[in-house]
Amino acid sequence: MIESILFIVLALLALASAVVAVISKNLVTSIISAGLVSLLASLLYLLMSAPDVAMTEAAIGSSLATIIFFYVLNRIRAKEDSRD
Amino acid sequence: MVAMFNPIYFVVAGLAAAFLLTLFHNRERLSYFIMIIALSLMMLISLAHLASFLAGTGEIVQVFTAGFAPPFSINFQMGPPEALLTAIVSLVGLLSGIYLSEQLRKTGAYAQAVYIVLVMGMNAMILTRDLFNLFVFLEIVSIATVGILFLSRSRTSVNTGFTYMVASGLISVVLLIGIVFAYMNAGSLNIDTLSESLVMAGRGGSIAVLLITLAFLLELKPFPANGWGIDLYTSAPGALSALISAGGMSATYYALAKVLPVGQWSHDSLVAAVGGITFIASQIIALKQDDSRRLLGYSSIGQIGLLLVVLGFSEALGDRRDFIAAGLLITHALSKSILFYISDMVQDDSLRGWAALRRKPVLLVLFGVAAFALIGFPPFPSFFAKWDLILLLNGGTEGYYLLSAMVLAGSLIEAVYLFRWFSYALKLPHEDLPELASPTSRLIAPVTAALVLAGASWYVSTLVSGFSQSFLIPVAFILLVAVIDRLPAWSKNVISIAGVSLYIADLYPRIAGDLMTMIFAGIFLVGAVLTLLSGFYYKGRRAGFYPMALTMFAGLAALIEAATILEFFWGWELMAIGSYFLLIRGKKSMPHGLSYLLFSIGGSYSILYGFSLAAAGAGGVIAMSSLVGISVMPALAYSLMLLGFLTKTASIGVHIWLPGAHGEAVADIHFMASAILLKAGVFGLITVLLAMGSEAGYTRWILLALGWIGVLSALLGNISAAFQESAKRLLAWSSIGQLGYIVWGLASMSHLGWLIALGYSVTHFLYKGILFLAIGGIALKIGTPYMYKMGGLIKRMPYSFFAVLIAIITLSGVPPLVGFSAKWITYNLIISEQLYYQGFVILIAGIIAFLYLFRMIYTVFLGQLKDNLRSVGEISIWFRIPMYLLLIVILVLSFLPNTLLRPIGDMLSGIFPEEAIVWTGSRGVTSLGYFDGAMIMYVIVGIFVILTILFLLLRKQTQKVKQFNIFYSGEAPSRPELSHFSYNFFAHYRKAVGALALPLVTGFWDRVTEIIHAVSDFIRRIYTGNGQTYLFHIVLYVVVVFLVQSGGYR
Amino acid sequence: MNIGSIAMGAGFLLVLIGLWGILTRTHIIQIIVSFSVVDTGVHLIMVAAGYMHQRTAPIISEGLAASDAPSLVVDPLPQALVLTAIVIGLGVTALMLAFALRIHEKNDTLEIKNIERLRW
Amino acid sequence: MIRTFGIILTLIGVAFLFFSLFLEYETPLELSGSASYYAASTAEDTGSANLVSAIVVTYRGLDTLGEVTILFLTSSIMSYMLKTKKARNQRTFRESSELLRTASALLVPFIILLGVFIFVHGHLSPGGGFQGGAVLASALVLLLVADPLYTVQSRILSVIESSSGFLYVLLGLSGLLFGAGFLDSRVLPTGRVGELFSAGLIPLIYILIGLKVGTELSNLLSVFHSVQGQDLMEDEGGAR
Repeated sequence: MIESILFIVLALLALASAVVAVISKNLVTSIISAGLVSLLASLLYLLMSAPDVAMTEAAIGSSLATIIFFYVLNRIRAKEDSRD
Repeated sequence: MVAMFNPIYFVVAGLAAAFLLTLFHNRERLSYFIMIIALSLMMLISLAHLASFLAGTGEIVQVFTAGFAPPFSINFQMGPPEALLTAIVSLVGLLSGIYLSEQLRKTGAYAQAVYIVLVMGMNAMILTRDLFNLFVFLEIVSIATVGILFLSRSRTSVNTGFTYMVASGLISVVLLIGIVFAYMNAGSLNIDTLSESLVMAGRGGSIAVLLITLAFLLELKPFPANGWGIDLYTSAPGALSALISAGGMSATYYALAKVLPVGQWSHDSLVAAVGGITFIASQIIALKQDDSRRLLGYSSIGQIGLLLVVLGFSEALGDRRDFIAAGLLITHALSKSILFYISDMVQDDSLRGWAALRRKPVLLVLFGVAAFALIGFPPFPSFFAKWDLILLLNGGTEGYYLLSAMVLAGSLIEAVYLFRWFSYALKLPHEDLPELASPTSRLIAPVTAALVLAGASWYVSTLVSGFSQSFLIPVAFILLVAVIDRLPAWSKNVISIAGVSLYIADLYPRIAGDLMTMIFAGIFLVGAVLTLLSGFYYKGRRAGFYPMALTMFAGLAALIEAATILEFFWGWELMAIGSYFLLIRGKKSMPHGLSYLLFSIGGSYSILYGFSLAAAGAGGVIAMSSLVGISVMPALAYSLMLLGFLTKTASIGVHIWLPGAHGEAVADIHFMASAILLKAGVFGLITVLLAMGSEAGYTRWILLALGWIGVLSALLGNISAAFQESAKRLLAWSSIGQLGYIVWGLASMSHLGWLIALGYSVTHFLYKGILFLAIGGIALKIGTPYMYKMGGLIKRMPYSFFAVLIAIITLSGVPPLVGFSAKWITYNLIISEQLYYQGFVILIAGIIAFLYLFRMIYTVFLGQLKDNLRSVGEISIWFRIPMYLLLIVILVLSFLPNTLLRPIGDMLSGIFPEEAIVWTGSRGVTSLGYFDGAMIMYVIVGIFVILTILFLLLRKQTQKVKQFNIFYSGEAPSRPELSHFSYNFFAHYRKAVGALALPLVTGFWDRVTEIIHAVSDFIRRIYTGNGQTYLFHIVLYVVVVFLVQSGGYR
Repeated sequence: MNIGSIAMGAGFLLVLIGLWGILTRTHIIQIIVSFSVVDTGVHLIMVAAGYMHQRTAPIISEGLAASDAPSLVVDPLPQALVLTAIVIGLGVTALMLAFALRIHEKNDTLEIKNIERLRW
Repeated sequence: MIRTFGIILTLIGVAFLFFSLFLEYETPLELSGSASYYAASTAEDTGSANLVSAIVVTYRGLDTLGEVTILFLTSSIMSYMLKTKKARNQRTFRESSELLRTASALLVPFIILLGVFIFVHGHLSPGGGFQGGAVLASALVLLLVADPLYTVQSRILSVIESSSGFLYVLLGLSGLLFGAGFLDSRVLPTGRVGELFSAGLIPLIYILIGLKVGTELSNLLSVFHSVQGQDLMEDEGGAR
């Protein structure tokens, strides 16, 4: 039962961050929220007896992807700054 | 042997090479070499399997990875379709790899690795039998595609690549959800066990199958959710587009074909509908396209649409489906590749920029081969595929009549834009030709593709039932003549005449008893020899003329020899190709040649449709006899066939191609086109009318319509002829009129009517032959066909004058020559069949014929000799020889009309038993009176002699006036030649009846064209270029299809 | 309602939310972010497809003998598929971002409306 | 406005589609089809304790090979698509703190060790080549955070990447030559379930996958990292 409630809370959190990721006008918020969705999803996987998937999602989906997003964002910011 | 070529080696070779390459990433030559080796290896594997299947020794190879049987592990299957498709993919992969060598080497080893993986992925998509594995390789292919797209590094390629990535990402989502639900419902990912699984019957399973189907459909870029895919063709290098179009589409198409049985074919109608819409819409959109690559893109998508139709109708097509699909796929893959390769060499992307190909004739030839193959002309595989497709669609227990009509309509539109483009390349006047980057190394790919296409054509033709291999012999002969095209014209002429004569000698014993066939064989083949004879006039090489002329004659001969309607259709199409190329040889003939070809194709599709109904009625039998007593919609079938043949007789309504096309053709081609080619239409009409008979109730209306078409053609043709300034055009219009008589005669379905028709067929051949040779020769000699620039030529060209005079007398039907006998029978027909209305118009038309004949003989030969023509000589002896040969025949027939008419009459008695004319010697008797050719000749000659004597006696009283013994009224005209009396000769008549000659019909066809173009312009506005809109289209497409399809699940 | 259904429902909702973003956001980075949300949703759906109530991870250990596995573990296959899908997803996302960089280079903007385009 | 409305309508349609699927979903009570086979016979077939690993490496090894190929494609494409100009001198990175640099220097070996541990034990415990590879790549992230000017030895990375990929294919081939099929992991003895040296080729392949994925991801990261401070190569060509 507790497991179920935890699961529902996590799922709702994931949905909420997804909405933030999609709606937010701020790119940084977006990217972080999207990473959060992945992270929460990996917790869900863990609860669903899928540790392999959980590890992969956490390592690849949430961390590496987010880092790459930020690299790109940095680059674009830098370029736009240098233009102004 | 085949065991050595385990299909898994596609993956092994591809990946090992790709990984290895990058170790050598700063040694481009070595890495490129590895790439080519790996690609060749893939081709070797597929060819080994293909060869063993073709030889009949092949067995389907199953490869279990990891050594576990499916569904527990992933398996590959190499059967005949896989062998064929991997062969296509590997071939195009290798060719494009060679073609792109410069770019690939420059971009480095990583790009080469991506390229290999791309080809490997396409092959693996074809081989794998596992759904998820299919997804993985699909992803590999899309990622590698966008990766290699970057070779072109343009701004648009980057934007396109991004949209492409997101779009294929969305499609993957659809696919993945489908796969997961399929797995949940069936516990397996293996395609074969999935399709056996009954668990799929549930609703979840159905939706899963729908999603999977939809994903692959979307990958094939269906209209309208395909904006993301089309941009790819515009921005990718041509050789890459070739690979995407030929390889990627083949692989995805086969993936879909694998997936459909999983859902127990529950979505076949969806696939067919998507395909049909895509086919038609793409063709219409392509019509308005001016960018060559985008046009090729639309055309590729259209072809895929057609293939989807084939897939969707698997049930109706039965075991012929694979043949049809293979025929279309091979042709499409190879010919599209050729076109894309060429597009890389042409620097200017617009259609008109392809005029650059004139710098390199071999590319023009390749372009032509690809275009004709795409449309489905013989001898290419698509010809047989399209034939089978239409026949089976119309021939099943349930006829898909509308669909087959749409397929033909779409093909016609495709023909319009492809040939318009082709004619730009051939004929568009260009101040300075655009640049062409065509180093010889770049020719390897397209030339190889064309050779493979030729081989495939030969092989496919051996698989077709109802098609005799002997029809390939003339094609081989034509190829031979094409190969020696560099030799001077006279040598090719000798060879051609020898070839045709041999053929006649071979044919004669086979048709000796059959007069009807003999007549047309005579017109076609003796005509061939005569026209070729006049070809000795030409100096130089006459590049390309002989293969094309022979193609036309081969087609005509095939009509005669055809034992099945397939062979007949083969001949018909072959003739159309040959004559098209002959007609566009003239200087200003480009637009007319195009309209000729389009009417030809339209006509032949109409015939094909009629034939398919005939075969449907005969239960699939395609012998010529199946045309008799058609049981499926006979009225429509016969009407369509007649309509098709009427396009070739240039009857009014479908005539608009003729005046221009023939009017611009050079002399001997004009002869071929008018005196010979038009008779093919007559031959077709006769074939159909014989089969149709006149007993059934519907025939009355068909024949009535046909009769009036003939009558109106005679009237309007003659009126228009009278108003022409160009002697050639005058003759062209006159042909429309003359053929009108023939059609009218045939439509009467009576002994006398057919006697007229056949008589005219022969005599028209004779006198038109003379006139074309004479007028054509004169036009060549003095450099203009305009009559107001001629005049007084009787003094310079007496032989021509005499021949023309005789021909004209024959044509006009006045005594004493053979034309009169035809006219006499006409009167008999009018009275005996009580065709008073039609007869009245025919008589009027006959009178009008005098106008143009008079104009021609008067303004060309009589009157005053022009200054600049004072020293002009007689026309070439090579024109006069065939002319006088024809003349002799006319004279013989005039003295003894019974030599021609009597045997024809005897033969017709077998068809129309009523005794119409009784011949005694040269004297023919009908119920209305009698006619004696010889006697008339004696009388007329007698009168002529008396008059001549009188003339000679009174001659001394005439006064000779010098030519320039005249004075002007003091005003200098700005364009003196237009003030010549023979300019606008019949101005007064034009005022009275000119309205009849106004191009009403032309206006109609113009309007049709305009409307279709407007539709095209409207539809293509959905391609806004906004990637997000394209993504929206995809999602919307999924929803709409789901809503439409889900109705069936409840 | 067990957690499998919740996960499945959440997965579908994530896909929908992501789709909304893909179709309405105008900044390319945000479109890519939305796409990764869609991806995560699909992964969730896939894992849920293999989930079974009251079962453990498909790993044989001291507590789980090989012979008991069929009655005690969740379906391992969807998990294996998700692994593949996640890695593919990363590859695709990275490539999209690379394209975004290139587009920015060429067009000086990442607003999808302002990007030069091919038409008709 | 109309556009937004259309999108909302369409998404409602999608929602309807999803809802129809959702209604059909119920968590199964028994393993069905191939899953029951995997659960029952994986240990015996392959000797791997982790069923997912066995599926990933052996049963569906071809998928995994494809997946590795996709990462390979991505990093290859990246390497010519985001090729940077020769380094400019004024790179705009903040100096990171001394603390961070020291810490990362200490941490990196441990992280690498952890990654290696994860993929070596892929057949025994959760994790494997992908997870281990990702951990390896995160070591690089740490290095780059600590020292943004750290230059990655991309040549070494790509040699490791290519040769591990090549070896992977060769190991697969060995299955074809000495076993029952391509990628058959039973070429080596399967051993006893649960031991480190068991499960035939699975650990070996997972090591290669780990190396390959690790280097590929590192490559990706370093390419994206380097892009931050440098200009991309100019593009050639005009319209095409």
